[in-house]
Amino acid sequence: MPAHEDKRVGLADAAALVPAGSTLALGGLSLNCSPMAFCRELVRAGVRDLELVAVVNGMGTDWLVGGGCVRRLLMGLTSFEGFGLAPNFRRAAQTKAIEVEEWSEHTLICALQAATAGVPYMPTRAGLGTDMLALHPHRTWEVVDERSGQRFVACGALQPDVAVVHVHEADRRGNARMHPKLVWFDTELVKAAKTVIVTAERIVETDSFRAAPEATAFPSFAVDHVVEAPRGAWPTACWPEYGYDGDFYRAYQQAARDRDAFAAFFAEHVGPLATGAPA
Amino acid sequence: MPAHEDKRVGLADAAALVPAGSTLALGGLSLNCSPMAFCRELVRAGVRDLELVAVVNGMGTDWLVGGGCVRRLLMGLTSFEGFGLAPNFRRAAQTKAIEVEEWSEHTLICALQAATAGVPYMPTRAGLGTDMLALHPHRTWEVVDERSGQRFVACGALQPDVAVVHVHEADRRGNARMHPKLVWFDTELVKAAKTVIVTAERIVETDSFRAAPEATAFPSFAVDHVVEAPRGAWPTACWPEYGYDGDFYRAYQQAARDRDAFAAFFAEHVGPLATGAPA
Amino acid sequence: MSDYELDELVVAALAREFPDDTVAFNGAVSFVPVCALMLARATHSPNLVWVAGSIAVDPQPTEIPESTLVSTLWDGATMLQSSVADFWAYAQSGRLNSFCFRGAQMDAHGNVNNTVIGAYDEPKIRLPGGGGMADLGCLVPRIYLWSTTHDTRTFVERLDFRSGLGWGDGGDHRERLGLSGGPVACVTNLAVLDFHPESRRMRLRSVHPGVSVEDVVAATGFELVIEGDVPETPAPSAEEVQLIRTLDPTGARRREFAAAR
Amino acid sequence: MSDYELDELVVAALAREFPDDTVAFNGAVSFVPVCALMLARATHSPNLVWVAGSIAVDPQPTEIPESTLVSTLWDGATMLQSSVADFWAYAQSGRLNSFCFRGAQMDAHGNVNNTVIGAYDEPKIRLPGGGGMADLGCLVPRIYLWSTTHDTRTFVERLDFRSGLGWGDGGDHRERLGLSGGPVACVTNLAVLDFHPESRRMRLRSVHPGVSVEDVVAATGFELVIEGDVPETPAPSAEEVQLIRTLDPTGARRREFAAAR
Repeated sequence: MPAHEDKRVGLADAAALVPAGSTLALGGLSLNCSPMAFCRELVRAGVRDLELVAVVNGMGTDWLVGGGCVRRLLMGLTSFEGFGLAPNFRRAAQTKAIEVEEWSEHTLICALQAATAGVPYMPTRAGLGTDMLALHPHRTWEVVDERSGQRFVACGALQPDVAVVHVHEADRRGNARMHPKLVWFDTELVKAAKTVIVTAERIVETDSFRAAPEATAFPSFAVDHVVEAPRGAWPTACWPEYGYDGDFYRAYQQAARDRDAFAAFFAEHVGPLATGAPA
Repeated sequence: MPAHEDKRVGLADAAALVPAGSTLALGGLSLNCSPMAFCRELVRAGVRDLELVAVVNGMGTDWLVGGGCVRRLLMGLTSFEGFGLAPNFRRAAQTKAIEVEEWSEHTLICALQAATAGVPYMPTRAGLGTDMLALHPHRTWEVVDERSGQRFVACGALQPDVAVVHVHEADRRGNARMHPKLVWFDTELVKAAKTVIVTAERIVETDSFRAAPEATAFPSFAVDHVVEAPRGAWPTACWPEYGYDGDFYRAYQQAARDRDAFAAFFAEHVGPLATGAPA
Repeated sequence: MSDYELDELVVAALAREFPDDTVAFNGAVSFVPVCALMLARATHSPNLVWVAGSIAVDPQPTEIPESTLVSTLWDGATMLQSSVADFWAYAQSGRLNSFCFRGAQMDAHGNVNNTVIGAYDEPKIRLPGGGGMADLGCLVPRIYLWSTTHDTRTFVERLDFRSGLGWGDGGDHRERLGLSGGPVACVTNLAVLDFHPESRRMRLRSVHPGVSVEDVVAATGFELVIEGDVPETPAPSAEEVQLIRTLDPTGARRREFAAAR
Repeated sequence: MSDYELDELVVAALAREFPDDTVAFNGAVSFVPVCALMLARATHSPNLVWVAGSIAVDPQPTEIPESTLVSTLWDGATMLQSSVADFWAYAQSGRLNSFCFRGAQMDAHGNVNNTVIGAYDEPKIRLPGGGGMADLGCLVPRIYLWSTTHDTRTFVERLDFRSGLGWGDGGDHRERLGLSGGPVACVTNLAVLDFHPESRRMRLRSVHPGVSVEDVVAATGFELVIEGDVPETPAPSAEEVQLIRTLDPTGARRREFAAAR
């Protein structure tokens, strides 16, 4: 019996933990710290039919959609912000190459929290009076509380098969952290998913977690697999170690104006662009 | 108009923010970091008829009960742990001088979270099959979800009028922190209460929060009043600055064996022992 | 416009809407609101708390980058809010009391669409999505709207999709849903608008220098409430203009004007 | 008992119940379980993760203080879990899979009372309260019970109050409530017990050295399941005894034996 379980795996082996048809939750927040090396690996592995949960994302979603990996997208916001709209996402949505299930930040989080808590739904006032609820009445529905008469939205439990998040450092046992600890949506994904994969800029010794235990973001027992992925968030930011790569975002958008040019650009930087999701 | 609102008040003025009949939520965890100076001030001010919410507490609850401040106690656990049972609490419960509403840690937290979220209840599997639910059917009740058939406990929204927590450092604007950041129940109290009072070992300049923003536990906008209270958690611990005072716990228990001795001991260290809650 | 640009006028007009007890946070692609919040804090509302990207409390950034959700905005913050659960708690409890919306479409009651143009299932244009709009429209008591494209494509009689709730169907609709507050004002490239206190329909409060009431009416796809004489939006002061240029030295605010369709 | 004390036998017997995939946390006044978890980790279950006081992940304390919820236990931890919301999430999702209960009363199905002796409204003795028992009995799949007062006052036919759920009314009661797992074992000062897989009634698995089956039956207020010959609980090894004395040098574990009513 080993002294401590070693949860390290290579990027390709980690990608193989996401079979076709899985529900995959993608970490990160807009231009910040998405597990991009992992997304690229999924595109290259030709994974198909994912149900992708990406609360506020951009490039990661666009790569997976462009790679033809996605069947359905559950999202709050998909954007490159000041760099414009996500081109693969936009085209795929407009050509119905993917099914887009529009949620909102908080209702998605509530649905994840319901799964975590093992209850049928989480209640919230968010979403009342919007057109969002009618898009997925099997997953979000309005309730009038019998006792108080108060209305709320019930967000049905949504459990990802796999969550992938990117961090600065992890040890082989699965302890993981960012500097500073900015976990945002990632915590909710990690808590909810059946299987949790962490990609890390570097693997460090467990003792370095013992030296600063208040900095740890995810405890070993919450993480199933650890992948060493230096610059694994690129072109999103892994602040303060590196910022988002604005040049890449601009070049991506420039290339996206022409389909052939974009296929070459995408192949070079990501992987094969799927015909089902033309740029 | 002042450059920045100054939220500092004295201990006596802060205690006056808790009128008779209020629902007061008390921070801390067992022997750790309760706002004890504040509790002592409430006893000395002779506050009455509180509905006290104390999730896992001991000495703070025992002081307030001994001082005759409490009409009803909502609690998960009231204990001095290795130092024995809380004597005022025990006697007051056994003589029905106070009404004890037994909850559990998680159901109390769920009830606070429902208030925070502005929803009628939070669902949880916690408490199913126990005798606790029947004690407060107006606040916790069993639901069978229509869609899934799954049972859960609905924890009705519980909003404290006032929450009081103790921290290492605060600034005059209400920013507050512990070293290390161990907020535990306190966060849930702070988020839920109408009025939030922070007692702090010391008041520091706002710049020191800007120098280490990831260490901040409660943002200025979450805190209404700040009280400087050096050693304000004594005899509970304010780790790592001071530990719990084991000698005091032992002396308290020793004194509690004799009613007259205890009244003198209590008067010396806390305030007048109420006749309604004999030691 | 001589001593100031349109973007500065819009920023200054929005900034004036934020009272001193504002605790605001910003979402994605919110260059104008970020600029306006910083301006308000530097002028008439010194106690205003701005939470950058819902993460960094009271930051003091030196410039605004290509995203309003990134670390460049977090410099000098008193807190980095790591927990999305804590953030949403404060948004739900009303401690965070203000948020700014912008949409590809807005209707007379301040409801907003940022999801699709066309039918949801057959979109002509797929937009980035509502993000937190569907949440915050319900939860945050003071919603401020802004637009840099005041025209009949943006200000429409009927939204293609209601991503974010404003005053809903108007009147007491929010109360009936159990929601408090609602949109306060709407600042555009043409005018400042608010909402009639009973019908909750958009009302013309002032027109920007050089813009006529008729211009605004023509640029609006629904009927505006117009009561009596409509004054002119005060121009930004020299101090305001100077502050805007200092707070946003790279002119991030102009991205939204450039991005006008 | 020559080379070991009763408390060491109980600690060692409880420790043996924890398999290598245990992720356990402890509550208040849990000296015996804390000691047993450290022993298991140091012997047959090196991958066992113990979260001290639900806060400190995998700590390496040098002694056990008067509380099992305080900082002395947190030395050397890999994480200080600040968020009660995160903690409960892991307890609810099953990532934290093990917890130990002790009660003033226990019944045949492993339900526990730590609330009152007597009627709730007319308590003879007000106990400290269930704490997290009412939660964790439902949420955590592996519950371990322990008692240092195996007598008919503790092991009763009917609880005065059900603070924490064990196997409920027995049989498939937990399944009917939609709950998984349940109590695994019960280690006392007289014996080790588990639960019959169908009736979910307490079953005598072994008696401690010097204790007879009849002694246990006489000390138990409900009918035990007894199948065939009941073996003797293995004594702790010299290594285990040595480890216990090293891990708990001040003998905090003995507080629970001293506190026996």
